[in-house]
Amino acid sequence: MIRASGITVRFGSHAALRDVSLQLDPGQRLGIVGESGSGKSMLGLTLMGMLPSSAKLDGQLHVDGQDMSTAADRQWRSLRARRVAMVFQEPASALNPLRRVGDTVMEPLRLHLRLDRKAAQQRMLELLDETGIQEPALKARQYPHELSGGQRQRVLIALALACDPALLIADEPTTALDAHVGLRITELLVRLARDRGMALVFISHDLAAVARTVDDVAVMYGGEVVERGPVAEVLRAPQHPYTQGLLAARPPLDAGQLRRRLPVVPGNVPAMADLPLGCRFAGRCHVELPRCAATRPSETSLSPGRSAACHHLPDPSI
Amino acid sequence: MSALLDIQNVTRRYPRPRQRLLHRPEPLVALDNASLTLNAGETYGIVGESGSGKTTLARLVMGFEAPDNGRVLLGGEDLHALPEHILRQRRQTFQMVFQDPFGSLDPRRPVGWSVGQPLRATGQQPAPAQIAQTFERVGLSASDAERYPHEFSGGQRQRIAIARAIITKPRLLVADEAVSALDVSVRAQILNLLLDLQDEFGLAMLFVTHDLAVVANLCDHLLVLRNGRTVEQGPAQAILTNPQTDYTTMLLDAARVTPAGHSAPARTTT
Amino acid sequence: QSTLRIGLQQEPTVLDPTSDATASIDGMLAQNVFESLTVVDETGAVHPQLATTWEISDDGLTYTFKLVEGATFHDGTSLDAEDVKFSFDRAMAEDSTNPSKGIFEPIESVTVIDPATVEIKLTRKDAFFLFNLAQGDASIIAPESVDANATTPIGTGPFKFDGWTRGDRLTLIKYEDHRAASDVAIDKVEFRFIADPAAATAALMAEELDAFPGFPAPELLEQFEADPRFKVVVGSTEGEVILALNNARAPFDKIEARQAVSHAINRDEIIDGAMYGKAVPIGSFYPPHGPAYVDLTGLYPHDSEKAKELFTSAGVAGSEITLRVPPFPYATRSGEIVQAELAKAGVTVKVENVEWGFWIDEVYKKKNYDMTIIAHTSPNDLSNFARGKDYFYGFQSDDFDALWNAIKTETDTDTRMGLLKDAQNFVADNAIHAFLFQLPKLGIYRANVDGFWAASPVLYQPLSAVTIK
Amino acid sequence: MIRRAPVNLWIGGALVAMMTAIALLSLVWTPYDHTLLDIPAKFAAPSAEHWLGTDQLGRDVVSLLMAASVNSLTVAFVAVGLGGAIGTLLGLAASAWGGWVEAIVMRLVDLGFAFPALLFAIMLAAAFGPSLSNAILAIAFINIPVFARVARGAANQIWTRDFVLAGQAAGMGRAALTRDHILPNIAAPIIVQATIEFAVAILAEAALSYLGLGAQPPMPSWGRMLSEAQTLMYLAPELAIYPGLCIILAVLGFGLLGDGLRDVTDPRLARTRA
Amino acid sequence: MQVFLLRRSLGFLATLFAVSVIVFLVMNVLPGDPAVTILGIDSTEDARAALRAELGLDRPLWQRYGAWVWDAVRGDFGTSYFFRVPVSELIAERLPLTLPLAAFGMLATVTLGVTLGIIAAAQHGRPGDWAIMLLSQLGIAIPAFWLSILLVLLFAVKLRWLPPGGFPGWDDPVLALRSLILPTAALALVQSAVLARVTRSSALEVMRLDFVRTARATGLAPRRILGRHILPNALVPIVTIVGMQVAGVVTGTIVIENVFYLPGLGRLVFQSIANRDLFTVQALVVLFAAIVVTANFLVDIAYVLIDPRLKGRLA
Ligand SMILES: Nc1ncnc2c1ncn2[C@@H]1O[C@H](COP(=O)(O)OP(=O)(O)OP(=O)(O)O)[C@@H](O)[C@H]1O
Ligand SMILES: Nc1ncnc2c1ncn2[C@@H]1O[C@H](COP(=O)(O)OP(=O)(O)OP(=O)(O)O)[C@@H](O)[C@H]1O
Ligand SMILES: [Mg+2]
Ligand SMILES: [Mg+2]
Repeated sequence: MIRASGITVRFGSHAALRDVSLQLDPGQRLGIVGESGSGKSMLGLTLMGMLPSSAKLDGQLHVDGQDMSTAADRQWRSLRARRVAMVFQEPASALNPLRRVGDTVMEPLRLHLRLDRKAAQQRMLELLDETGIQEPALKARQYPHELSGGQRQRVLIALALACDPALLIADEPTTALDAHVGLRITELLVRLARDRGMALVFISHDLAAVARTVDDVAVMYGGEVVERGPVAEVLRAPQHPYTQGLLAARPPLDAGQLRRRLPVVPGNVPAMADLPLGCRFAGRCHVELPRCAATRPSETSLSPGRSAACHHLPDPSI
Repeated sequence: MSALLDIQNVTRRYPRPRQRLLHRPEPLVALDNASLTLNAGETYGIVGESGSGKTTLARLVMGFEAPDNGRVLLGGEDLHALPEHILRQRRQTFQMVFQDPFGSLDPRRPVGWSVGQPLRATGQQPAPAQIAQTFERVGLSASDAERYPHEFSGGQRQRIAIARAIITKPRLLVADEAVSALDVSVRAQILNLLLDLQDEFGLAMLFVTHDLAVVANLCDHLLVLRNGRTVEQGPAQAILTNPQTDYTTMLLDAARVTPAGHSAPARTTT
Repeated sequence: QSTLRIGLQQEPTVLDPTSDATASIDGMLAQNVFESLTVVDETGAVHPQLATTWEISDDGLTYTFKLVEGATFHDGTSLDAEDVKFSFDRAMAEDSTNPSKGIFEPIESVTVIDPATVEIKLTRKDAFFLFNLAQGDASIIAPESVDANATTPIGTGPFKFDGWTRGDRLTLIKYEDHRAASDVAIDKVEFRFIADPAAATAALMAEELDAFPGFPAPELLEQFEADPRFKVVVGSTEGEVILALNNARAPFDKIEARQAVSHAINRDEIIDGAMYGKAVPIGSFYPPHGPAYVDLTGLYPHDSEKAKELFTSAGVAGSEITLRVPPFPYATRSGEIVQAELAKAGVTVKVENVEWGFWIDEVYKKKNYDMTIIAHTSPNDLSNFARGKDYFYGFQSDDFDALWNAIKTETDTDTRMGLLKDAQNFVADNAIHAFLFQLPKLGIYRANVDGFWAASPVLYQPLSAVTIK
Repeated sequence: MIRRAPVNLWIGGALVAMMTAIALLSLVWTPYDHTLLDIPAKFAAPSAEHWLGTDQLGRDVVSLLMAASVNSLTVAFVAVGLGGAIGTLLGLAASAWGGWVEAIVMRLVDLGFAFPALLFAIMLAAAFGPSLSNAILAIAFINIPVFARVARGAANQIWTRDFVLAGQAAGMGRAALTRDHILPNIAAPIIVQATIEFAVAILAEAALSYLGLGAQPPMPSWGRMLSEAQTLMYLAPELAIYPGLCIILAVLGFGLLGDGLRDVTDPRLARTRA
Repeated sequence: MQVFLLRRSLGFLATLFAVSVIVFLVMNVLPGDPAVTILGIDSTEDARAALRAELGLDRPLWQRYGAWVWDAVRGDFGTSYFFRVPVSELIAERLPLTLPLAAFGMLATVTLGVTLGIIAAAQHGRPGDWAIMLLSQLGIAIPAFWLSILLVLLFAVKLRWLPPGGFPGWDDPVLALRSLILPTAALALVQSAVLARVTRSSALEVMRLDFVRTARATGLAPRRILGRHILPNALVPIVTIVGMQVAGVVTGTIVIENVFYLPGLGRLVFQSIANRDLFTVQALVVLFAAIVVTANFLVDIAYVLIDPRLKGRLA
């Protein structure tokens, strides 16, 4: 239902996304992981047609078979909420603080689905209930600040689901939440996607959250997808050195070993302008081939649905 | 010898605003009767959901505010009974690292100035050599002292904040969510740095976090808070391997990396 | 149905001319709403009003007035001798707040002879008595209405009070029962209070007003003169504008210093700069339109060098003198020019523009000033120089006191004129102040409006003779 | 997106710099002595000798405008400087010590706001006579509560920042923290406010002059020139136009400068979404 | 809420009391003598003494103040020295002018300012924005009295559409309204320029907030986002400025009423200070302060009505 190929987003001369391709079918759940600034949100915004006006988009983008790469905002508006919907990172600020949350959720119902007041209200309560909000009738009359973080995030999800979109993009929906609340939200997303046959893009840098939410995962670094594949395989046997570093740097939960130094990826994520031209990970990588800095590794398919972009794949046959 | 830090039954309440004339609302109990003992060189982890009182505890230990009940003994002295000027002297011995590496450095001061501040506060003039040495100790170069916070990345900023905290060679370091805002790879670097420093100076650490994985790697003791109350307390390893409450169990669950293990059957789609 | 709309700069505070000095009360009400025993005309000559005739005893101390027939108050009551007696007794009383209490000072008693006859006995001869009786302060009022006069004035005049919107306007309507009602052409009079000169100009230009008899901005006259819709009449008033010197203290206790000031100023320049040429210079303290006027403007010709010499000999040169200027346009504008002129004569003048209250306190009451600029608008005010050291001039001279005493008791006109000339000479010779110019009366009228006085020998302007074509 | 900041800043800065330069120049040189009267030559048209002609007393208009700029700018600088300094100190103290200090300061601020400033000026003039220094005092007085409020608001925000807490953890007292951290960090809003208040002050002086409470002769100020030229609108409208333009340019200059400074010091504005 | 109201009322009274004390003290150190001002400089001393006794000016300061407060508490604000009528009567006479004038001024300010500000924000960075910002910058820079004179020259003298000043009273509402048009414009143009700028920057500020992004992601049209989501959230700073502008408009009447020779409170207070008319000044300044404080109070209430998060503020 969404097909993107060779997506490049430029701010001036810097590319925030470089040659990103992706395809999503109904019911498919895709995770996007990567460090801050790796372009995860930018990708989400691209799929919503909501890039900042200073950004320049290249590449092919089809939604429902419609070419959207050069579409005007008006055209996108007819897709938003109805075909693609997005849940943003900060539940604390993503809701209009002056409106009762019920009204917020009702707005797209009345505007897009043209439901009358009663029907919209009915539907809104159902949505709140569906997203696991207790006492929906009471909560609908409250203001965002009167809800907890988890409840707000659920309202946002209900809002995004209001017009029954075919694709839901969730941009770090758990980052601002407590661990246990985050756990509930990811469970909810999985359930909704499965029940509704809805495609889900789940953006996060929390590997644990991604692991329990999606089927496939794409690892991003410096605006590029460096590795992708079924989540279990990627986590079990990461192929790209960046993915490996990322996984290793996570303190293990169950090791009985106290005060063990963690293996680290040396250096810091470079600023967008300082990214190397060739492999974006060059300079921080433990392998250093001459061509790394100069030429960009292309995505190499490793197995069906599994690929990585590296000049030094240890075992291309996996 | 008495413990370095001895928190005895502290309670902290915040009054809620009055809504009606003759009705005084119940105060909010941010921290209820918490106690802990921390010795030199050890790390005490404090975990709990948002609003559970973790920061409140840290602020009490730092003397930013006083408990309504109970005492905080630091090296045997009741911190909150010390006169203002003595307390300021004592601050050299306990320092803090904050959650937000962006907010904890004055954007208008070169970072070297900020790092020298704890010395300047007691009237000493920080020697450039001393600052340079501290910078190198946290993995930065001495020339970075001249630069401004916005010129650094988050991880580097947190290193600078740590440099400021250790320049007086304190005995206790309070870290309030010091790694929560950092990316996974940077977080590992900072955790390693803290461990190195602990080994070197025999630092004791009060480590506030909500990430049990971090605790597992770092802490000797653990205090689990919820709504200001102590849920569980004791040796970290024991609690992690054998949690006594549902609450702790759930926190552990959330931190585990198990691909779609318990909910979704592995499904391969291309 | 004709309405006359008159602009006034100053608004009165109360409407009783016998208890407040605000010039606009007299300007609007005296001889219009209220009447006195006598009235003066444009030249200052006295005519009968409520008194048709009067007899003066040979010793000049007893006046017997015959009252006019058919005069009634606006509340319908008729005027009789009791009302006259009441009015004078009230003005003379211990607790009287009559601003011109002084004019009643020579009166010994007021007696009702019959309802149409009043006899007034004086303690001394008073040359100005009949003239003074024509003032608004001597308006004849009725005891029934006296208390309400402050807000709803009731008199015997050709117009009766209609309404007053404080801050905006006051209206009079024709009193149909007036004994001479048939001669009055105007049915309604609206006084509009417009303090700001620019606003006054705009109101005239927008034809919101028919007349502005005391227009405050001489610079705009040319503009109106050129406009066929208007006519401009420049007349004179009783107001002598003087550069008052504090005779009681150094440096102006020395006559050289005072003379130096007179030499230093250039009246033509001041009149040109401050009044746009629309004023008559004076060399002493007497209006040029007055019958006893002597032109003394040549006594101290403008001569900066001479002034400098005199200042030097008086030991003033190089020092700083304070000029405290009250907030009237004629004063502030003149002040600036005087400052420049004195600077040419080697004296630094510090101009302080002060607020009216401050002026009253510091200059007028405490006499804490070196120089000030002020207009004296009362008639016959040469008497000021006989007010003694306590008056803010700080001037006292037995010779002048004797001279003034002779003037005020001399009832023979020619002799009095001679004495008045002596008094003018005395004041000028002693250079008590520097005399600048006679405050002009700048009148702007719609072309079809007639009957306004060009000059103002008194504060009022009878409107019964005004017509709109 | 067009980057507006530099444009504002440039034009505003240039205007203010020009005004200041002219004011400074007038201290040492003006084409004529502005107190020099030449009444016969009044209302002269612009000519080689008098670039903008002469006024109602034959004074050179260029010289008057130049000399007036000193007074108008002095009012702005001194009044805003004084009021700003006192107000900022009060605001900082309120923010640093809280409790009764804050309560008292904020009561005073309320009082300051409740007491109409123009009335204060009128009363001051009534008490001590109208003068430029009293006008300055009155305008400074208006500024105290404004700056106190801005300073307190901004300072309260800074006090919640971690680096202040870090300073406290380092053993710094409230006064030292205020000096080292709070003041430098609220400088931007204070300076921005100051440029706005400069503009307000120039206008306030003009309004006071209109009521006869501003600069007094022979001292010229734009406000006084403007108010004196009111009745000359029909006769010599240019005499009202010139000082009016000067006021507009100065206010515009300070306003644009303030805008520009705000844009520059607000990093968020640099990357606004359209 | 009750606590809030109680505390605000006490604060209100305290402020008014402080204002009246200040006015009283200031008025009493002012040089000048009402008796001389009323009777003129040529009046005799005993006439002045009689007048002082009549007006009660011979009593000591604290007695006069005490009596005034005592009377004021009972609703009697004293008698004007000058007009010799109760001050409350004077105020009642002039309120029907100043109140509508200030109200119209505020109304015009808010309508014009907010509309222009919103348009500018919606046009952010485009020519419309530039034009409005330039105009508003000019509006701020023009002295109000100067603008008034220009307005009079154009609309009253040249075009003769409107009266140059004065106020005929409400007997003929059309005439009354016509005579208020220019003063209202003079009051509002400058203030609305300020408000337009505040509105614009506040709206731009809100546009950057996350929930606007949410609204966009919900597929709402820009116009709706502006009206339903951005504007309400931009209101708090707007309302704050509007509250402060009430003070500006109220004192602005002093100048405006002078230029347009309107018989209002602004002109009255100016005259009364010049005349040392103690009780009138006293009552008027307290009234002005009361209006300003009330406006601020209403602003605080408005905050809560606008923003449910601020409910705690009412405690
Ligand atoms: N308006 C913009 N102008 C220029 N560069 C931008 C803009 N918005 C984002 N970028 C840059 O694009 C890159 C990708 O940003 P993005 O927000 O997608 O990162 P992310 O992976 O979502 O990070 P995070 O985990 O912090 O949310 C970053 O380097 C960022 O600095
Ligand atoms: N100054 C204060 N006034 C009133 N209430 C406060 C104050 N500081 C904290 N609280 C309240 O006390 C409780 C505990 O807060 P605390 O900041 O200690 O939580 P926390 O565990 O650090 O949460 P987080 O993970 O969100 O930082 C919270 O409900 C908080 O709202
Ligand atoms: Mg992101
Ligand atoms: Mg916390």
